[in-house]
Amino acid sequence: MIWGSMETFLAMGGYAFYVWGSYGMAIVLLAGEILLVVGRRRTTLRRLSLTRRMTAKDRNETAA
Amino acid sequence: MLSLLRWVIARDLTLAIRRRADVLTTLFFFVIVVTLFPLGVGPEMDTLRRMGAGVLWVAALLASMLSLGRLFAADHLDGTLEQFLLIPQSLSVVVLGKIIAHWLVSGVPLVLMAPIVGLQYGLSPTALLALLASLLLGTPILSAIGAIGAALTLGLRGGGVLVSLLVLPLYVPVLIFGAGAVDAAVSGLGAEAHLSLLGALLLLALVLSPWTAAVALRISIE
Amino acid sequence: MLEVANLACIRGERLLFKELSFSIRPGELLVVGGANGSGKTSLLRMLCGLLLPAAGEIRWQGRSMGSMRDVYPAAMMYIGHPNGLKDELTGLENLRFATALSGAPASRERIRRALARMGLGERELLPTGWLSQGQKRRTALARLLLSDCSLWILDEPFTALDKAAVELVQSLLEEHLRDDGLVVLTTHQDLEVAAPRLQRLHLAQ
Amino acid sequence: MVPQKINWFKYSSPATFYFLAGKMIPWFAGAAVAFFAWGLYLGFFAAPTDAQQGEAYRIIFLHVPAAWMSMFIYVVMAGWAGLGLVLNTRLSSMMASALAPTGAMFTFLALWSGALWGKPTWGAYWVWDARLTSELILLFLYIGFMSLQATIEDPRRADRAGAVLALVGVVNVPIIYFSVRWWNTLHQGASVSLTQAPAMAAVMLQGMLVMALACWMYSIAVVLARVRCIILERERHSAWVAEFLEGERQ
Repeated sequence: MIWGSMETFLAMGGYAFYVWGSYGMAIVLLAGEILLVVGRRRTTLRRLSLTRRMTAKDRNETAA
Repeated sequence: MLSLLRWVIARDLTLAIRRRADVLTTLFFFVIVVTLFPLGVGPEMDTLRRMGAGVLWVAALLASMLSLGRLFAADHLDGTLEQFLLIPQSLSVVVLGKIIAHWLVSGVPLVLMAPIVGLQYGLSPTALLALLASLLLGTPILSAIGAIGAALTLGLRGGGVLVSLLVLPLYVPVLIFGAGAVDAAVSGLGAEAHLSLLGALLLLALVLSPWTAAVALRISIE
Repeated sequence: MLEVANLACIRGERLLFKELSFSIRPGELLVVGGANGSGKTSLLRMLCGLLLPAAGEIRWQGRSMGSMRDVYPAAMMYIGHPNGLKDELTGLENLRFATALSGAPASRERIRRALARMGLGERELLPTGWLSQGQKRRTALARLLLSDCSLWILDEPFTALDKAAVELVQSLLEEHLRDDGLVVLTTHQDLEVAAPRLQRLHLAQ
Repeated sequence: MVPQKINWFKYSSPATFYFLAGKMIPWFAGAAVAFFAWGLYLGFFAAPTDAQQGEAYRIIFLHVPAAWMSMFIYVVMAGWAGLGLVLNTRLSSMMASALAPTGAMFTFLALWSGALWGKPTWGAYWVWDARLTSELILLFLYIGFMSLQATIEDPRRADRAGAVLALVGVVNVPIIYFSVRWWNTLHQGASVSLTQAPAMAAVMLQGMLVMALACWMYSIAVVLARVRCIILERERHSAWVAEFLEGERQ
């Protein structure tokens, strides 16, 4: 291992702010995008089943 | 085909003459924007002289973009645009005619006004000449590319702002070669290279954008 | 001859109609009825090629409309809800430009006669914006007199027209149908047009 | 009542694709994680320290792949959009709409990491380098595409209008890059520009390629997931969605 210890790895030769700033933003963006897509899927499914139940209920009322 | 082009241009020009206010507002916007910069940057002549071409070109770009709405929106509202889609000849000729009319109404006045306003920036005669030439070649490109943006955002709410978002990135090459032509002329390199590139962009735009805008119109009218 | 085979129309996500088939022969009048929003205007816009149908096919003289970008528009005249007139231009200029763009510009004399026949008399020099709704509609309908299209597609031609104007337009329709023209129109009023063949189409909502 | 699987497929290609994509996502996600791990190992452990730039150069293992992806996704997006416009296939247009946000994200990431790399290397967060400037204009093109599609309610018109804009954009990207490069070399000369990347040791190039592959796998997984949402939203009136929801609830 060329880094020796955790501290030198984290210090990144004095450029910690820049290197971890870039990779940190990458993690934030990637994780953020995943959460957005998963959240969108959940709301879509919830909304679709809600509208389906509504129309089903209306149909029963008109039928009754 | 030529007669159709002449009729479309004649129609749009008569309309523009009937509504002279639109033409003047574009021109006044250009003049006001150009005069604002020295107030913001300070009156030193050498800084103004260096940034003159860029400011004039950006102002011309914004002025012609603001008047893009006039290309199709008015005709869309009163149903005349639909009639254009139903004529036997090709729609791209009609769009080319409207682009030329838009350039005559909103482009040419800018070109004529630019040297006068350029004096505020202390531009030398060679610079003013290069500015005139680059604007003369550049403003029709702005109208042509702008027509695509106007056709895409037809009838959308907030269309004005949206069209600028779509069209400004596409204006970058024209701005670079246009303003660059003036700097090249001033620095003695000569503006031929920039002007010929502008000419090439103009040909490309005149060939491609009428057809693209026609496709976009058919999509937006549906 | 206009034939329509199992046409379907989707606006936004609503299915307006499907499996719609009919055909119109020369001298025939088709009246399209139906409540508002039932797709009357969409059907007309499909017939004139402004709107692509979701399914089905429209044929003019046996050839599919999609392939004939130039022949079909020359034979068809569409007057929609909006009048298609510029308020800043006079009636004369509006009609001159309209006829010029669809091929041959009509002479001023012929336009003046058409406007006179539509009861607009000497108003042709006024900007269209100054005219009343009824007069604007009549100016728009004057285009029917200036074209030799055989197929007329009219969306609510009688709106804002007074009794005399309605009768005038009905006589125009009869004249057109007599010399083998085809007409497709939508209207809410009841219609007394002596058509050689009359077909009614009701779009259920 | 077990919903029969068979008749879902005959409804429309989006239905088929919806389930196909569902099966593929885990594979691409797994590949992305694997490649990221390998790439980061190469970038941080295998690659030696650079003589001039010290450790700061390790940012290129993120910056360059992100820049590649931003260009690559725009071209792919324009391709799908063009396909959707010409063949009138709804699925390809949905794919284009699903690609745009990921492309815009990679463009922003490329600009962000480019700025953080520029500061230690040239002393400034923003450098008017030809490629960085073109990258910024590419971000505007992405935002233009997404806002045009967001403004138009009717999905059919949104697809086709977006397709025209994407195609016009993809024609203009080389012109913009050429003009920006011409403008950059004219004014500053080539003294300050990314083209002087540090000498490409083999392991560095390999690290970048692996990271690019990882970003690609990631993009496919995320885009497939997003396109599934778009399919559900667009096809909510069709029968197969109703049956799917039925099956989903059990």
